[in-house]
Amino acid sequence: MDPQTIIAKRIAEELKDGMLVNLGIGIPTQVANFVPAGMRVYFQSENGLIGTGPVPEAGMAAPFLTDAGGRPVTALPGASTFDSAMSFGLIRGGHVDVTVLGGLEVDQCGRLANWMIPGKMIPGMGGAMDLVTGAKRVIVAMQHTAKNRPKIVRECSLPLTSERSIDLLVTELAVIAFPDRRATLVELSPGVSLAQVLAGTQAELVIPDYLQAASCNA
Amino acid sequence: MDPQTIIAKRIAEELKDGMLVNLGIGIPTQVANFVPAGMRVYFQSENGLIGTGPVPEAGMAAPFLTDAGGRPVTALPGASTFDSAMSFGLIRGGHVDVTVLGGLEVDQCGRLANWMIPGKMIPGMGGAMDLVTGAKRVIVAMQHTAKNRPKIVRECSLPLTSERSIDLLVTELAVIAFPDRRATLVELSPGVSLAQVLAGTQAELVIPDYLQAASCNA
Amino acid sequence: MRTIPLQEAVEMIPSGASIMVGGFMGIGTPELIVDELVRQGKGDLTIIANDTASPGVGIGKLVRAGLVRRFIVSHIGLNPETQKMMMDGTIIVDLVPQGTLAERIRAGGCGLGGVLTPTGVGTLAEVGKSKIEVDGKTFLLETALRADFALLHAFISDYVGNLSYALTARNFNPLMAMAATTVIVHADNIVPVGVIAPDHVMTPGPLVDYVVAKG
Amino acid sequence: MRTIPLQEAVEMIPSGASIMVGGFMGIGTPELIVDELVRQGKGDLTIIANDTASPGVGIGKLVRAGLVRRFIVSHIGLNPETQKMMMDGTIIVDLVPQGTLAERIRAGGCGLGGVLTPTGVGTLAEVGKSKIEVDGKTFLLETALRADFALLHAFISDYVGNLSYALTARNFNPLMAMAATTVIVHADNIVPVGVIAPDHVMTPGPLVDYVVAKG
Repeated sequence: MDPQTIIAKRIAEELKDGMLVNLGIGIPTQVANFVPAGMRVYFQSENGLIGTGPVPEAGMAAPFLTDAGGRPVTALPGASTFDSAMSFGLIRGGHVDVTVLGGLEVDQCGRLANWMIPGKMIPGMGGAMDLVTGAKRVIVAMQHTAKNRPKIVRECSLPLTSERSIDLLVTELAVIAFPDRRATLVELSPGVSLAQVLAGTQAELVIPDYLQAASCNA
Repeated sequence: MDPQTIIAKRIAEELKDGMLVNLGIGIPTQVANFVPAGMRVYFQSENGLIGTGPVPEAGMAAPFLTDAGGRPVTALPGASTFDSAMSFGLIRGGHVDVTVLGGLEVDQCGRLANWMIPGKMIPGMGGAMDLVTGAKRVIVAMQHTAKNRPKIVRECSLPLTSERSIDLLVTELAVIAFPDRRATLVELSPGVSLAQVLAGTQAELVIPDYLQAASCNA
Repeated sequence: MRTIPLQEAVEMIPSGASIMVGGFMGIGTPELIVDELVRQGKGDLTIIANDTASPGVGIGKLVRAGLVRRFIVSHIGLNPETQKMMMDGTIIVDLVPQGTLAERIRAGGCGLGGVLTPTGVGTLAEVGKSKIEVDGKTFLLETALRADFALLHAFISDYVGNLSYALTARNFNPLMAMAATTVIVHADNIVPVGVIAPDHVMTPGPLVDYVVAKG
Repeated sequence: MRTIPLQEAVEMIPSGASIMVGGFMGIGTPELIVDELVRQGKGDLTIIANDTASPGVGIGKLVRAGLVRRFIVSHIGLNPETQKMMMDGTIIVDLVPQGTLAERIRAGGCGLGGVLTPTGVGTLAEVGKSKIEVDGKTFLLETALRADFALLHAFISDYVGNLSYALTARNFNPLMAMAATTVIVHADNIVPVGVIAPDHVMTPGPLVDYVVAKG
């Protein structure tokens, strides 16, 4: 499996029946592909839709039904549409159960940076600051390193998206949670050793005993 | 004509084609009866309707289509409905061209009191404070005196509805405007003398020359 | 969302709860849920609503049954029973300008701390509020309102809780659907999923916890 | 509302105007009006919108034609031309969190001075903003936004200007309809008065000044 698939599949396990979920562009979008059949998850597109369905069949798209990236989508039975104030009322007001976003950096107390690289790339925060501030649970989907440079760092060098600590970080190597704002390793991906994770991580990680042991056995 | 009809008819002359108008309960409601045929005025009910029409024919009311007093109304072609946040967004945001409200007192700089009599009657402000604060033009429909006590006073003894000076006060005796926050007599009702108005008014009134003269001739 | 028998729905509400109740002069108020509140005698309530309707109607039933400790409303003028109990001191009534009430509830539902409104500056409504100047204009800081429960009335619900309201029965219902921990709805009609057009849904299903099951 | 030929509508807009433009990545943007703005070469504009779409699409056309002095938007990531001109210093781009942008426009249209939002606290988005505590929680005071013109796209308009939007083409359009001095709409369909159900009107007619007449 490629890293993106590993990440998307693992995040899909966090979703539960009846949840309202917002997926960012990039890896997060792929999470929708791994929701178990029969589980009803409502996907919100922040451009004003709950009930986002898959890409339409050829010749069956509407120019006025798209995801937040402007790509044609469908609407599932039970879908609803609304304006941008309502869309962010849902997001900021804590009505979104889970948001899954991409990341550039996450620091060791769980703060995310994902909206600009000063002097180099300034896409803007779009809905990211509201999503991280307001969603009940924030999950970041991110490759563990970029060109062998750690992205899980002691302190973000890039501008923060929010002061809030994210809830879960899923990479192709590991799953990291942030209880009491401390980066805590909770899972190693199959076949990945603790040493591998530590080598690719700059942040100080809390390692629970069961993973220390797992590592000794590896 | 009874005082209420005089007032309502005179206020109807202030309405122009295309205006969005909010009428309070009491005398203001009667203004709608005197809009000239062919003139399109949009009446807003603050419970969430633009395009309020007359009382329905017997047996043709809907329990969920009422005015702000809970009485059945109809909706004219081109009507629209909305929630209370939108309704007051229209009001506070200056989208209502004219509001017509009843009054308990108006002071000589044009401030209205119309929502409570301490210790005696506390209906609450309802939408009145928003209407007086936000509407483009505020017209008060009020009998000139109550049991021979002036209601147009130097200073309101009752709690104010807004700091804002109203634009026009119409009584059965006179029409008073408030340029530069100074009560200024602009019209006498047919057959009413200046002396009559002055006798029923506690506030200091600016009297333009043409009304002084009219008074001499009376 | 799940459907729930009326009695069970109201059993979830403890005495002493704070409750938002939809409706404007009783129009858009979930009358059946109010009746059951009275039947179960849930008392000491804080009610947030536009008004207290008229005697014996809608929220007026809660007034008459003596179940309310405190009201946060914009208007009680058409219910003399509420006015009398307010002047007696039997109940506390916080009067809030109607547009401000709508915005405070909306803020509570949308994760805002509050809004700045010009309404009420220089009146009794400003007592105890912070005043903030923006571009030389004075505003009152009106803070967000939330409640434990919202009791709403809809014209149509589907089986995932998407709601549509009819004409002037909409009023405060969609705002309150966002501002309470638990949202309970009585709908005149419950329809299969997919038959309300997405553009005609006024409250998206994920906001609704319970819809009272048909008789 | 009155209908107006496209050319005449755009002639009302002076160079240097502030303009809100509906749409999200071009969806719900009045493409025809944008084209005419480019044809008439109205420059030095301040554009308030969600984003700058993609190169050569929707607002992207204004970017490419060099007509914009300043943007107030939430996202420019899908238009490299905007990013390049921002880094060049050719245009000024104020980046605003999307939910904050929506609320600031809504506040402008609803007569509010601003709102308190938790979004952006502790980030670059807080620079220059007042921080206000409510119940121990910190919020940014975000002030109202208004513009000289709003250029909107609707699915249906009637001849008094009642508007209905389709699916995700709604986005910022109804908010902007309230927040500009002059509101100009291009609608895919114009229908007789009375055929849009009152409950399906998303922008009431009195908010709309002009609807562009059919070709």
